[in-house]
Amino acid sequence: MSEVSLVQAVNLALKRAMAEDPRVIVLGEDVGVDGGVFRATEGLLALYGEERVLDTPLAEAAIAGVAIGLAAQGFRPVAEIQFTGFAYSCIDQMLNHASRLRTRTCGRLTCPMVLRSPGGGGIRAIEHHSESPEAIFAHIPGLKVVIPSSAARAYGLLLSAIRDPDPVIFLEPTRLYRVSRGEVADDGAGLPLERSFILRPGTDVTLVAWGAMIRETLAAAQQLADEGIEAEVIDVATLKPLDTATILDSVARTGRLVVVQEAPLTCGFGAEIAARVAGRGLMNLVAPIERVAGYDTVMPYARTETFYMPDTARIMAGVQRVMSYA
Amino acid sequence: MSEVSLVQAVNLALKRAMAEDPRVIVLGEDVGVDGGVFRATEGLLALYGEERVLDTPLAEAAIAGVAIGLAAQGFRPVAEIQFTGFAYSCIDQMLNHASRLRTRTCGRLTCPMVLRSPGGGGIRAIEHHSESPEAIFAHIPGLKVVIPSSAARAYGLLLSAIRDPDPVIFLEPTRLYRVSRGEVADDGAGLPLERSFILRPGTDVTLVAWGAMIRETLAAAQQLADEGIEAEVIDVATLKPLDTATILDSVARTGRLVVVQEAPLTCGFGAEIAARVAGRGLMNLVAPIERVAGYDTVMPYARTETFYMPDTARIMAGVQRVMSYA
Amino acid sequence: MTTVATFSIAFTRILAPSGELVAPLPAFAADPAELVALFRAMVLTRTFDAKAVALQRTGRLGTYASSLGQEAVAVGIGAAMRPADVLVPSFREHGAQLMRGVSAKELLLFWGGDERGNDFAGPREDFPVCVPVGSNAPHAVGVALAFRLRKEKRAVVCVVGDGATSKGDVAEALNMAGVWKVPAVFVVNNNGWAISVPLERQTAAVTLAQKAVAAGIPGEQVDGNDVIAVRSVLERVLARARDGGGPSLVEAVTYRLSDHTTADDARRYRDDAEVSRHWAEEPLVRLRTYLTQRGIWTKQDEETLLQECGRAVEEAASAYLATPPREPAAFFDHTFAALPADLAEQRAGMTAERRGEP
Amino acid sequence: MTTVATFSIAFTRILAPSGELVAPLPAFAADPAELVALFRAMVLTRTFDAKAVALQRTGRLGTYASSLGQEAVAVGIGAAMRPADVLVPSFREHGAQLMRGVSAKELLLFWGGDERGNDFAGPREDFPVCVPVGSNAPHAVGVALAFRLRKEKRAVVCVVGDGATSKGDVAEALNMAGVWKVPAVFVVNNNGWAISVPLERQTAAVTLAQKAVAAGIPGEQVDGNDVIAVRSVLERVLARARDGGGPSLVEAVTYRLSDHTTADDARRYRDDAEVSRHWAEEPLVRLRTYLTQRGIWTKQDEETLLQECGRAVEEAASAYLATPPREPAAFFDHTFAALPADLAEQRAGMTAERRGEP
Ligand SMILES: Cc1ncc(C[n+]2csc(CCOP(=O)(O)OP(=O)(O)O)c2C)c(N)n1
Ligand SMILES: Cc1ncc(C[n+]2csc(CCOP(=O)(O)OP(=O)(O)O)c2C)c(N)n1
Ligand SMILES: [Mg+2]
Ligand SMILES: [Mg+2]
Repeated sequence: MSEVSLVQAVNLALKRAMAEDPRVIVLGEDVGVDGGVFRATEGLLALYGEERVLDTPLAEAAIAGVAIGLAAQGFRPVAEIQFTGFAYSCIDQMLNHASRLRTRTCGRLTCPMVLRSPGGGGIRAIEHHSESPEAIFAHIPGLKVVIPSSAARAYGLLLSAIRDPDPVIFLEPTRLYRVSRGEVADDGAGLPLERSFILRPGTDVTLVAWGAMIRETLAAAQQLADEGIEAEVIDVATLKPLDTATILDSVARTGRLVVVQEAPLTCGFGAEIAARVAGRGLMNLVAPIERVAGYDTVMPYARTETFYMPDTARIMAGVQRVMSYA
Repeated sequence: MSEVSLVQAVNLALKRAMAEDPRVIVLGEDVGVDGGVFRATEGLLALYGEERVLDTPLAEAAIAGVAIGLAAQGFRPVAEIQFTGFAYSCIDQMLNHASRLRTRTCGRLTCPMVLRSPGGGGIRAIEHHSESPEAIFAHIPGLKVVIPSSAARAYGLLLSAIRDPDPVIFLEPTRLYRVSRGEVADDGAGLPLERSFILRPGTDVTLVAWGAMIRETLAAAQQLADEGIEAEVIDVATLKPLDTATILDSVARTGRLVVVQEAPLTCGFGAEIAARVAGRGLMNLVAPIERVAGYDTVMPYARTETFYMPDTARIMAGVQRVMSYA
Repeated sequence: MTTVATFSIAFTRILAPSGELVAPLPAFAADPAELVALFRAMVLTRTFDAKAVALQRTGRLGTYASSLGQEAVAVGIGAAMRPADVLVPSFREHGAQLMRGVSAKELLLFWGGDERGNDFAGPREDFPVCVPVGSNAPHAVGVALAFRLRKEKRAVVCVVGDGATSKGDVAEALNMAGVWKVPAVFVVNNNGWAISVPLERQTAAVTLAQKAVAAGIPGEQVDGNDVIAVRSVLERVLARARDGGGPSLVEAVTYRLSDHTTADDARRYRDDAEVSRHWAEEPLVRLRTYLTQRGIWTKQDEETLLQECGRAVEEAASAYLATPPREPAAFFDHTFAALPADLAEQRAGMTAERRGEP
Repeated sequence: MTTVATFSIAFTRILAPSGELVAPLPAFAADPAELVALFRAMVLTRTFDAKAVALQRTGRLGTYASSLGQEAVAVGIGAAMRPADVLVPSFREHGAQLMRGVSAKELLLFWGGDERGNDFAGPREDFPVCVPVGSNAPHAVGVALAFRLRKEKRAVVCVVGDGATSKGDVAEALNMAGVWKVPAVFVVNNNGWAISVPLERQTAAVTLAQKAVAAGIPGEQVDGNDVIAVRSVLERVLARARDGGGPSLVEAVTYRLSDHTTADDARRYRDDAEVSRHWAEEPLVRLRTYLTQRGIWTKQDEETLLQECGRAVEEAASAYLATPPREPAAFFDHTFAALPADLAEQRAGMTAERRGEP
C-alpha cells in the first residue's frame, strides 16, 4: 500500500486493467507519448505499445464513435476526452449509439466502453475547462455515470467501469487530481458501481454530494460537528444507476437532506436526488430539501470562479437553514 | 380567427416574424423548397426568397454554429433541426458558444437565435425520431427552453422566442402537430416566456406537465373530475426560466403534486420541478411528490412505444397514489 | 508559386446505360452465372422494396426508405464483400443486407418497429441500419481498427449518402481511417438528393470522391448504376484494405428514383422530367439488356425470377405480419447486461400498473 | 477509367529563411515602411508573448498559449485585413488581435481570467479567442453570410490550427462556406503540432490546404514564416472574397517554437534537435536580414523598437495587474439581456450569503 494521488490512482487502474485484459485499449488526444495532459495515461505507451495506446487526431465525436466500433468488436476501449468541456461533441455518439447498441440489437452487439474525462472547476483554468455536465449523461438511458472523489474510489470504480459490459461515463474531478491522496492497494479489486458510500455517519442531517464537492462537504461536516450538528455524508459515486436506498435510509434517520452539487442548479443531478427523496422519503422529512449548487449562470472565468462554486460556508448555510426546522 | 393545427401555428408565427423583422432568417435541412418535412416552413421561401430561407447542407453542428455567427451580426436566425434526435450534435455549439456569447463578452456580442426542433414520441416513427431531450437543454445556463402544447401557445411563444434577445431552444411535440388544433388570431401578439399557464383550475392535486403530455394530463384531469377529484393542470410551457411561483402557489392550495413527463425519469425536468417544490413548498405537501415519466430505458421502437410513454391511465394511477394520503 | 501536391479523381464505368460494354469486363464476369447472380439480387431487392412500400401504404409497416434505382450500389457491395467482412450500412442498403444473409423478415421487422429485426441470425457482426446520418462512419473505423489490431484479413464497408458527406462525423472518420490505415472502405451512395436538397446545394465539390483528398486517402468514382463496375471497384479496394493497404472512398453515382421515404413526396421539390431522364439509366435494364443480347438471359428466365422473388418476399411479409409484438416490458431487458435495482423497480412498476395494481 | 477531376495545391514563398528573395515582391512591399510595419508588429507580438509567459510563470496570469515562431501568420493576417473585416480567431493570434486594435491589456485580462478582456474597445465585431478547437469555423460562416446578405464588401478571417482540421466542425463549415460562397477565408495555422500530436499522426493528408478540396473551394499553401507571403496571399484571397468570389482556405506552414501552453512541457514528446532546426526558419530573423541588407533597418532601429515594445507591454501589464477583479455577482448580469426572476433570486441569495445573512 502506498499513498497516491487521485490521478495516480487512475493511472494505476488503467495499468492494471491493461495488464489483466488484452482487450483493453486506451485512446484519446495526447494519451500516448505525452501520457495525457494530466499524466493519467503516463507510462501506458511504454508498457503496452502503440497498438493498445492510441493518440488520436483531434476529433471527439470520432473518438467516441471509434470506441463504439471497437467495443462492438469485443474490445474494451477506454477513451479519454481531454476535458469534459469538449465531451459535448460526444453526446450524439454516446446517446444515439453507445447507450442503445445493446437494446436495439437485442444484445447481439454490445458496447463495453468507458469514456473518461476530467472536469469541474477550481483549478483556475481557462474557460470550457471547468464543466460539470454529469446530469446530462445521467439523463441518458443505457449509460452509467461514475464520479470518484478519492484515490481509492477512483481506482476501484475505474476498474469496475472498465470491466463493466456496458458503456460508462467516468468523470474525474481535476480539482482533486493532485490534492486528494490516499492509500491504494493496487490489488485489482473493483468497487461496486451501484453503491453509494457513507463517508461519515451522522444523525442530524444527510449531506449528499459527489466528486470535488465531497471535499467541501466533508469539511463542512467537520465544522458542523464542532457546532454540535452531526451530519451524515454520502458520496453517491455512481450517479447512474443510483443507489437510492442508502440515501432514503439516511434521510429516514436524519429527517433532513442537503444536496451539494457544483453544476448549475437547474436540472442538475441534485434535482434527481431531491425528487427521489420527495417521492419516497417525503414523510420522513422534517425540513425542506436544500440544494447548494452552482448558479444558473455560465461558470465565470478564473478570477471569480470561487464565488460560483459551493464552498464550505455555503454548505454550512444550507445546513443551518434545514436545521432551523424543528 | 381561424382554427389551425399546432404546426400551422408555427408556420404562421414564422411568417409573421419574417414579415415584421427583416433580420429574421430561417435555415435548416429541407426548410426551403420542401417547406420542412412537417411543413412548418411551408410558403416561407416563396414569400421571402432564398436569401432569408436557407436550405442547409446536412450538418447540424454547423447549422447551430452558423446561426451563432448570424446572430452575433445582429440577425435573428431561426434554425430548424429536423428532429431533436439530431440536435445532440448541436449541444456543443449551443452550450460552449450560443449560451455564453453574451456572458463572455460582457454583452458586446449577443446571440438572439432560436433553435426549433420537433420531437417526442407517439407518431410511430423510426428510432431517433421520438426524443425528449428538454432537460439537457434546460440544464445549460444561458439558454431558454420552450415547449408549446397548443396551437395558440405555439404561435405566441414562438414569436416571443424569435423576438427574445437571447438564445431559445424551441421544442415542438410532433404528436400534437396535427391533432392539436385551436383558434389563432395571427395578430402578432407574443406570449410571455417566463410564465406557466394554468389550463384547468383545481383544488385537490396539482398536475404539472408540458408539451405532448399536456394532452394526456388534461384527459386524466377530466376523468378524475368524474371521480370527484379536482386536478389543477399547469403547462409550464417555458421550462427555463421557470415560473416557479405559479407551481408553488398551486401546490400551496392543493397539497399534492404529480409531475408528468415523457422523457426518461432520471434527471428529467420533472426532477427539477419536484426539487423546487421539495425545497420551497415542502411544508405544504400532504403527500409524496409523484413523477409519472418515461422509463430509464431507451425509447422502444414503434411497436411498443405506447407502453413507454405516460398515458392517461398511468397519470391517474399516480394521482390515486397521492390522493391516498389524507 | 510552386505546386506541392496534385490529385485526380477517376471514374469507372463498364456497362453503359445502353447495355453496351465501354470497358473490359473484370475477371469475375467471365462466368455468366456471376452476372446472373448480380441481376437476380437486384431484382430481389426491387421486389422487396415494392412490397415494403406496399405494406407501408396499407398501414402495416413504418416509414420506409426505398432503394429504387439504387440497387446496383447495394448489390455491388454485397457481391464484393466476403462473409467475414463487416457491413456498417446507412438505411438504403437492403440489397446488401439481403445478400449478406439478413432475412427479408428481419428487415421488415426493423422497418415495422421491432428491435428483433436487428438481431440478425445471419451476419452477427454487421451493424444494423443507421438513422442518424453519417454517425455510422466512426463505428466503421472502430471495427476496422479491431481487425487491424487482431491482424485479421477482414475489411469493413461503410455506406453513407451524399448528404452524409456534409456531416462532421464522416470527415472525422475518414481522416482517422487515413491516419491509422485501417481496412475500411467508405462507399458514398450518391443518389443526387438528400431529401429535398440536391447535390449542388449540398456541396460545392464537383465529385464526392474528392472528400477523400481531405483525409489523404484514395478516392474514386464509379457508375453506381453499373453493378459490374461497382462490384469490380469494390473488390479491388477491399482486397487492398484486407492486405494492409489502408482505407479508401468510393463514390457510387446513382439516382434516387423513389421518394426519399414513404413519408416524402418528391414532386414537391423535383421535376418529373428529371426523374424520367434517370429511368433511362437505372441499373436493372442495362444489365438485362446486356445479358439478353449475349443470350444469357431470356424472357422466361425473367418471368421465373419475378415469380421466385415475389414468392420469397410474400413469404417474408407473411412471417413478419404473423410475428406478434414483443412483450411490452421487453424493452427493459437489454438496457444493460444486468438490470440495475433502479430499473428492475421501474419494470415491476410498469407490469403492476398494467395489471391495474396501484 | 476516365479522369473526372484534378486538383493541385500551390505553395507561395517570397522571402526564404536566408533572407533571400525567391519570388517577386508584392506591390505593397514597394514601400519599405510597409515592410517595417510588419516587422514591428512581429516584434511587438513576440515581446507580448514573452511578457505573458513571464506573468504566468510568476503566478500572475492563467495558462497562456504563446505564438513564438508563428508571429508571421498572425501579423500577415492582421496586415491583410481591413478594419471592417471580422476576425474569428483561434487562441494563438495575439499578433492579429493587437494589430486590429485589441489592447494588450485586454488580452492579458482575458488570459488572466477576466471576461472584460473580451469586451474589446477596438474591433467590436471581432470574436474573442475560441478555446474549443475548430468550433469557431461555423461562426465565421455565419458572420460571412451576414455580410453577403447585407451586401457588404467585407470578409471574415477564421483561424484554426492543424489539429483543428481533424474536427468535424471545420469540415462542416468549409463545406457550407463553399455552398453559399460566403466571403470567408480560413487560415490553417499549421505549426506542426497539436499539443503532443505531430502532423503525421493528425492526418494522412500531405498538405492541409487540400482540406479545401473536400469542400470544393480553393486551397493553397503559404510559407507561414514569411510574413510578406502571408500578407500577400491573404490580401489576394480576401479581395476575392469581398468581391463575391467566395471562400478559400490558406494553409500557413509554420512551427510552434514554444511549448503548447505554459501548462505543457514539449520536451516530453519532441526532440530539441527538431526545435533547433526550426529556429533557423523563424519569421523575424529572415525579415530583419532582408531589411538590414537593403539598408532599411539598423541595429539602432532594432534597439529603439525593442525598447518601445517593452515599454508598451510593461504598461499594459501594469494596467492589467492594477485592475481589480469584477464584483463577484457580475457573472449574473450578462447571462441574459434581462435577469429572469429565477436568476435574480439566485443573485440576491449569493449576495446575502456572502454578507453572512441566512
Ligand atoms: C444527422 C441527421 N440529420 C438529419 C436526418 C434526417 N434525414 C434523414 S435522411 C436525410 C437525408 C439523407 O441524405 P443522404 O445522405 O443523401 O442519403 P439518402 O437519403 O439520399 O440515401 C435527412 C436529412 C437524419 N436522419 N440524421
Ligand atoms: C475540441 C477540443 N478538443 C481538445 C481541446 C484541448 N486542446 C487545446 S489546444 C489542442 C491542440 C490544438 O492543436 P492545433 O489545432 O494544431 O492548434 P495549436 O495549439 O497547435 O495552435 C487541444 C487538443 C480543445 N481545446 N478543444
Ligand atoms: Mg442522397
Ligand atoms: Mg498546431
